[in-house]
Formats: sequence, C-alpha cells, structure tokens
Amino acid sequence: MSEIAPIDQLPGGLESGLEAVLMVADSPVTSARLAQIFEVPVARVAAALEKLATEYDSKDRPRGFELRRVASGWRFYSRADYADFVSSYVLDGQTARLSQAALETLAVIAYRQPVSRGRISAIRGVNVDSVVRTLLTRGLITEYPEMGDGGATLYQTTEYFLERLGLGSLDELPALSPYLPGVADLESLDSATYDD
Amino acid sequence: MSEIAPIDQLPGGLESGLEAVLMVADSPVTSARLAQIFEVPVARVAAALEKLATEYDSKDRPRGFELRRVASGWRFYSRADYADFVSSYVLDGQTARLSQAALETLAVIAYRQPVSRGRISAIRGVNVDSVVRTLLTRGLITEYPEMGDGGATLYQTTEYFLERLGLGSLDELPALSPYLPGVADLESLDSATYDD
Amino acid sequence: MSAVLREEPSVQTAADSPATDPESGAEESAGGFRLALDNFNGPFDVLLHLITKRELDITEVALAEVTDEFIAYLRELQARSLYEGDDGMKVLDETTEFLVVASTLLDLKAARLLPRGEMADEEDFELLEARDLLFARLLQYKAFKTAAEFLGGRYESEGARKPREVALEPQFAALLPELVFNISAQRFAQIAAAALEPKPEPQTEVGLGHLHGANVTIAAEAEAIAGMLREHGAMDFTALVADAQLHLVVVVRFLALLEMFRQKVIVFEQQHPLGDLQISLAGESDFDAEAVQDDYDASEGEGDHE
Repeated sequence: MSEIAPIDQLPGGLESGLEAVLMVADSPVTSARLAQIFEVPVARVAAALEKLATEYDSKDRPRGFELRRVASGWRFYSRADYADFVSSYVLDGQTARLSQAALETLAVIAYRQPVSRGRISAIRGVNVDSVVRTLLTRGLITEYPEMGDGGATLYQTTEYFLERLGLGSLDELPALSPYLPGVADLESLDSATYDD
Repeated sequence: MSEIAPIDQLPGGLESGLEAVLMVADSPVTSARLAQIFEVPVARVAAALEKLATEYDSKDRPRGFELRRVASGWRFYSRADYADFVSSYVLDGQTARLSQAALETLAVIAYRQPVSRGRISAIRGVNVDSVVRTLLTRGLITEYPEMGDGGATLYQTTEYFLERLGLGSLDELPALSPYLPGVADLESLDSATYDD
Repeated sequence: MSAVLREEPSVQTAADSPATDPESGAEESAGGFRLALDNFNGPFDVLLHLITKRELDITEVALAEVTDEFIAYLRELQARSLYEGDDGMKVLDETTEFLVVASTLLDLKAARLLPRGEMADEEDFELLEARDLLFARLLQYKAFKTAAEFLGGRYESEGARKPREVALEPQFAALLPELVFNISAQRFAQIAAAALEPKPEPQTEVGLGHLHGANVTIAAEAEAIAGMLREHGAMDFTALVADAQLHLVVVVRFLALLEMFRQKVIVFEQQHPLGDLQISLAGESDFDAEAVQDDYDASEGEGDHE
C-alpha cells in the first residue's frame, strides 16, 4: 500500500474518515474492513481508532459518545453517564402497541420472507424504513443471513414473532387464499404486480 | 427552571448530554424536546447545539460527522467530504437518483401542495401516474388527508422530503422564476384550462 | 456486515426493477410514452429545447418560429415508434398534449403566413388567446423545471451525507414497554391479505380541458340549421338534431334556435295543443350567424366543454 492514501489528502485525514464511516455504521465494523475502505494498513487504523477513543474519553470534556471495541468491531455508543437522559428520550412517546403501518409491514414480511425493504415499499406503496427499524428493535424481525439481488438486505421473522403469534412454525401461518377472493395464484400475481 | 439543571452536574454538561441523546436518535430531534429532556431553557439548548455544530466544522480538524438542523430538528450526519468512503462501506452503491421526470413532478408538488395528479399533469404536459407512485414509494410525498375537488387524491411533500434535501422547512425553497405570474393568477390559469 | 440500516435510496432501488431505470426518465409511463420521453419530458420540454437551441429568449420568442421543428420532432417520434414495432398512433394517443401544442403552433404559423388584415376578427382573438395560454403554460413549465434543477442539485449534494439512524443500543431497547401483540393468527393473515392485495391502479385523470368540445359553436350550428330549413322547409327539433353525433351539438343547436328566434330569423308553429313545434325560416332571412355567436360569448366557457 502506498504511503499516502487518498484519505490523507482530505482535511481531518484518516481520523475524520473513520468518524464518518462509524457515524452511520449500524453494526460494529472491524478494523480490517476499515483498513480496506481507506486503503491503509490495519495497524494504522487500529492506532487511529485507539486515539479517537481516548480523545472522546478525555477528562476535560468527555464526549456524549464513546467509541467502543466489542467482539465484532468498533461502534459509536452513547456514553453511560448520560443514560438517564437518553432513556427519557427513548421512552418518551413510546407505545406498547404496534402501529397499523408496522403491523402491515410485519405481515408482508411474514408472508414474503426473506424480503428486501425495497420490495416491501413497492408492495405497500410507501417508504417503510422507520417501520422496519421499529420491528427490528422489537425483535419481531431480523436480517436474513444472505444478501438479495444487488446486495439488498433481506428480512425474515424471528422465533419471538412466532411465539407472540402462538405458532409453532411458519408453516402454521394461515393461508391467505380465503381472504383474497379471486386471486388464485398469489405468488405469481404478486411478483407480476410489484416487481417493476 | 432552576439555574443548575441535573445535566450541569455531569462532566461535559449539556453539550455532552446533547451528543449522547442525538447519538441514539434515528430521526431529527427538536430543540424543544431536548430542552424538556434536560430541563433547561430552549434558548440554552439552541445555543449549545449551534456551538457543537461549529466545533465539529472547525477548520483545524473538521470531524467526520456534522450536526445539522433539518426538517424540524437536529441530527448527526456523516460529513459530505468523506462520502466516497462512507458509500463504499454502505456498499449499496446504487444511491438511486431521481429521474428528470420525478424531479419535475416533485417540484410541482413542493410548490403547489396539496395538488392533484391532474393538476401536475396539466403543468408538466404529460401523464404523471407512475412518477407519483415512485415518489410515494420513496417516501418523498404522501397523500393529503383530504380529497380535492371531484374526489381527486391530493399529494403533499413529507418530513422526509425536507430531511433528504437538507431543508429546515418549505419556506427555504427558493422562489419560483420571477417571470411567473402570481400564484393566484396561475391557479386560475390551471383550472381554466385543465380542470382536475 | 451490512448495516441493518441503509440509506433510503438503496432500499428503493430494489423496488425499481432493471426495467425502469430511474436515470432515463423512461419510467414515465408503461406504454408508448416511454419513447416520447427518451429525450424529453413532454411537449413543453421539447418546445423549451427548441427555443433554447435557437438562442431565443423565451419571453420574446415568436412561437410560430419553432413550429416546423416541433412538428418534425413529432414525426420522428412516430417514425421511430413504427420502426420499433410500436403502433405510431398509440404514441400520439398517449401524447395528446403534444398534439394540442402542435396544433396551436400550426395555427400561429398559419396566421403569420396569411396577409395581415384587420385584426377585429373573432378567430384572431382566439389565436391570440391560444398563444398567450401556451406561452403562460410554457413559462410556468420553465419555472418548475428550474425548481426541479434546484431540487435535483440538493438531492445529489445531500446524498453525500448520510444521517445516523442506527438500531437502538440493547440496553435502551430493553427499556421499551413490553409489546402488546395479542392478535390472532387469523386476524394477522387478514392484515397480510389486505396488504398484499394488489392496489387498484389509481384512476388516470385525463385533463379534458384541452378538448374544446369539437369546436361546436352557436354560429356554426345556426348556419347548419338555416341550411337545413332552406332545404327542407319546416322541420321539428327532432329532425333538426337527427344528425347530431354529440349531446353538445344538440344543446348548442337548441341554444342557436332560441337565439335565431330572438332575432326573428325563424318562426315556431304548433298545429295543435301539445303537438310538435314546427320550425321554419321567417321569410327572406339574412341573419348574421356571427352576431348570434357574439351574444353568447359572454357566457361561453361551460357551453363548449363537454
């Protein structure tokens, strides 16, 4: 690898670059992956991450976030000191019920799994990003281990979902046909209608 | 409100507290809501947010993230300078762009909302049904709760539209071309020629 | 390793099949319209392009000057669709707006070619009005096109930043109130069925405003009535509208009769109570059909839209 990587030519350099990626990363990112992204040696990434983490923890002015290394890599977390405030933010306005939008999205996922968010959006005719996040947070759905076409993340329902619905397995999901009069072959109809 | 709020007794104070809450937020948070959480005046929150945003933008060492005010609230974003690296992590690569047709339709809706498809078609001179569907699926527009004349469905832009375009509110849209007759005149022009 | 959370556009891409490239503008409509939109977004877009190409200022341009090129574009469009195995007329069917614009342009051009006479003529005014309307709509379209450029630029530049929208940290997720989710499997299936059921295509709203009632005017119908009466002598109303293809013609002929009666051009005769009214010309009639029309211009608008 060259001594001067592209990231070195940007203001803030590698450290800011790492911050940028980690700020939007949902799951922990390994330093190997980061090294690949920035085309720099892993050791350099590791050192920069350690330096950032220490900087955020500074006694003078601890940041509200911390950079922590967990088993699978590095991720930003909110700092524990402020957990009370974070909790009151998280709990504020939370309901114990699923919204109609969440319920419908869950239903689409249950009967079409594994399915991408793009496909769900196409079926429901609205953006489902935030609803999918809610369902993930609630443990009703999870990521499917394999990617869909074009690297899209696919979703499937969880064991917890089956429990809550009182079902032993997905096979016990009631058939849709009684509720869809005149639709003989739902599968083909569905793909014909929404794939474009 | 007391002069010394609970957050003031923690290291880092209000600024770090704000960072902590915004770190877990998945949509913009208003300063009013933050003021409530931290039991401090809104003005103090607003000042602290501005200060943080400026600090992250520092010329010496711009952070990899920025704190921005969009739609009605504040939110962390990755800094645009590092977009190449961020998108190579987010890997989708297919940052779906909007077609010219979609952009024109979005513009008509943004400036004329709530507006029916018939009216949009009249202005653009083409059928807009499928473009409207695309915009709905992307979450940039939504149906207006009330029907227009003759039961036509009306459309309006969403909060997400503002977020996605980095706008604080619809007022930040630039004025339409100075050539244009006043809005009132146009209304009558549209309806005289193309009733929905 | 992928994030649970992706930026929104990526998600949507999966919904856009390869068939609809959001880039090309070809998504406009499923039918022959695609072709029209290969390069342009409808007639105004073409017109603007032609005007810009000639370096004309839109505020001053004589629209008649670009007529030939516009018509040529339409022809090319049709030829290309024929070549590609489409029915060329289908394209035109779906692009009536193109035709409206084309015909207005042709009118304007024709007016320029004709010797300049006195401008008091009814048709001259209509032409001016059509031109102004087209002009106003073109300006309006241009304004929105400019706004679209702004939005497009914004969309692009903002796309370079990604918002943080990550899953809740586990310790906070654990704080959420226990989910109330006691719905029966049957009910759940019903919700799924409703969500998966194909939505009815939104009704295509077709602007009828530009269909000017097949140009039915009181003057023309009064002429027609006079002609029939001259040829056949007395007739009843049923006979007078026997050849009418449109309700509109029936209505307009009725109005024309009232007007002709008012001008004492025709007389009504009733042989016996409740019998049919017989209509005939009143002697040597040299009524002025245009005058009949003028009286109706004030209230025009509803009448010639069907």
